[in-house]
Amino acid sequence: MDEFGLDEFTRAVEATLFASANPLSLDEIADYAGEGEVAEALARLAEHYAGHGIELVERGGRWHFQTAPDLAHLLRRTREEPRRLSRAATETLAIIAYHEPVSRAEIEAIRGVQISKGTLDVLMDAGWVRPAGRREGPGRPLLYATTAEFLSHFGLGSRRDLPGIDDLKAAGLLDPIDEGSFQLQLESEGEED
Amino acid sequence: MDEFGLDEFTRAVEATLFASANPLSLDEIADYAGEGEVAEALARLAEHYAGHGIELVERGGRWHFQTAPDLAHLLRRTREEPRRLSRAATETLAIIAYHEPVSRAEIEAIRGVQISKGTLDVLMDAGWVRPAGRREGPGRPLLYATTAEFLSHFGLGSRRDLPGIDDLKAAGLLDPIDEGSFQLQLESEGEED
Amino acid sequence: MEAETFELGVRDEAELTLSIDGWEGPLDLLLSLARVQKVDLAAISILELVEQYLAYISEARALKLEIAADYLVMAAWLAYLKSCLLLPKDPEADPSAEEIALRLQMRLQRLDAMREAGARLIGRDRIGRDVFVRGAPEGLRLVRKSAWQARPFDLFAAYGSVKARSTPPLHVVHPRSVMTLEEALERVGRMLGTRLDWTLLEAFLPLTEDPQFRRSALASSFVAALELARLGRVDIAQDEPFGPLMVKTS
Repeated sequence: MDEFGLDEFTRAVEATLFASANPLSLDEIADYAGEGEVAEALARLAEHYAGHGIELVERGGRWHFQTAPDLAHLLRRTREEPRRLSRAATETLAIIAYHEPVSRAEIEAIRGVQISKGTLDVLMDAGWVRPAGRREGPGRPLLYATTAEFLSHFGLGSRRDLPGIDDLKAAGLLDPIDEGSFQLQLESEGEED
Repeated sequence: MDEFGLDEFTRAVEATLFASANPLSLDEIADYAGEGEVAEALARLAEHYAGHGIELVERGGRWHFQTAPDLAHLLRRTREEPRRLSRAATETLAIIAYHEPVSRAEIEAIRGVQISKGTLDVLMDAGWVRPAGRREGPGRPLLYATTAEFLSHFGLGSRRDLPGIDDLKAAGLLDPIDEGSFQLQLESEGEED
Repeated sequence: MEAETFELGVRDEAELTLSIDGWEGPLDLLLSLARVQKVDLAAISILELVEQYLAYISEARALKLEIAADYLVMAAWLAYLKSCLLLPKDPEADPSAEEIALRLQMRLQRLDAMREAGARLIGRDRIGRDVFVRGAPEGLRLVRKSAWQARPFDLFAAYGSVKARSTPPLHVVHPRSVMTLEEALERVGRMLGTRLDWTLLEAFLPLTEDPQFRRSALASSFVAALELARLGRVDIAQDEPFGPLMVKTS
């Protein structure tokens, strides 16, 4: 049928169903499409659209077009965009990893800087940090710890594989750092992506 | 192609366009439909739908499905226009479309009367006209231009498809308006509102 | 709308006069009058058009109709244009009357072109009137998710940085070769027991190759000599500023 185009009446039924805001009964279709065998036109259309990205379906005597069910996932698409972790988030993650379980106040005490709410959200969004209960004591502060995903992302078998203070010292990572130049370096790395 | 069904990517493009509430650009289609040659898929679909009750059209670089124009008589419920434009609004829309970007003073110079406040509002509310920055120069007047929605609403592939635009251009009727050279004292009309 | 304008234009003058409020300004009226004259605006006679306009306005005035100021301004301007067109050419005039007439004609053409373009635009196959988009689109949603990236090195470097920042600074003073004041007092006091006469202060210093120790010893010995002088055990003499310091037992 396709190769020869659709007949006029089938075209009219197709357009009617497409433009309608609601599924239509045979009678309603006939109201729009005019003279013709609605049921036959629907059968032709259903056959025609088989294997397409859309299909003609009947629900309770009413007809409408819908996206093919196997393609429904396209309608809500998730796209991942690579983003480099900020310095604040990286430091916070490191503190959690070395000191877990650790409260927000403790993280701030170690960093010497307050952390914004967004920082922990980012780390949890990344799947690297999880809430780990509350510490019994004044204020019952929420505690944070790293996840299994954290270990696998950073290629660590366990938290014991984190380099110790001595290792960091040997690698020159504990030398007093010129904060300014370190920041510049991090920022320029950030521009790469 | 039809008899053998559509390939998976073309199906995905078809489903994406059907599901979308708005015309989509090639990039937007690619966001949803995934890996593939979007332009080729669109060409296949356009060919496939030729002669159908619905057709695939490009308007200002964005694609959508719509019913075939020859079926308008079936689908039009009332004789009422979706948005009945006043003569002033119609002329103003035409001036913006053919001259864009154009300032309010230039529109007024062509029409020979002041635009009442509501005229541009109606066109912007319809989504057909948008502010398009300011012209550098005395008074830095605000400029107006048409939108992608304008093109799709009026079935224009691009501004080049505006009826008779080439002839008007050739006749010099779309040249920039030299307001100063024609002192008709029409500015005095500005006192009206 | 185009038809309406044209229709108004071809009505007899009495009727035209009565509908003065129907015009969208003088240019609109002029265009309608021009439309009666000829279909091709490029070929209209401006002089004839001017006369029609003036006749129209004077008739309206005769009927004592209220005429908006801008119509009268246009009438005055057109009367002036008419006189320029009829009078012998003034070679000094810039722009010339013909040029002004041409501009008026161009202006009418511009308005007419846009009026027609508007009508053609409105008559196209429009969405919601002639063509229809899908009535019930499922809608699309694109959820953007951040794929956070950090390398192990970034993590360790960050911890190192935190540690380096937060570890309390420890100040270590390296041992330096010095002669304390006590040592100098003891040494100078002891040596004074054997030397009675005026002696150069430097003579009290120990032999050393270390310039730092020598400076320290000199400073301490000087202060020790001052202390001993205060106790009345020595006299100190200097002949001139920055001259050699001499010490002797009191």
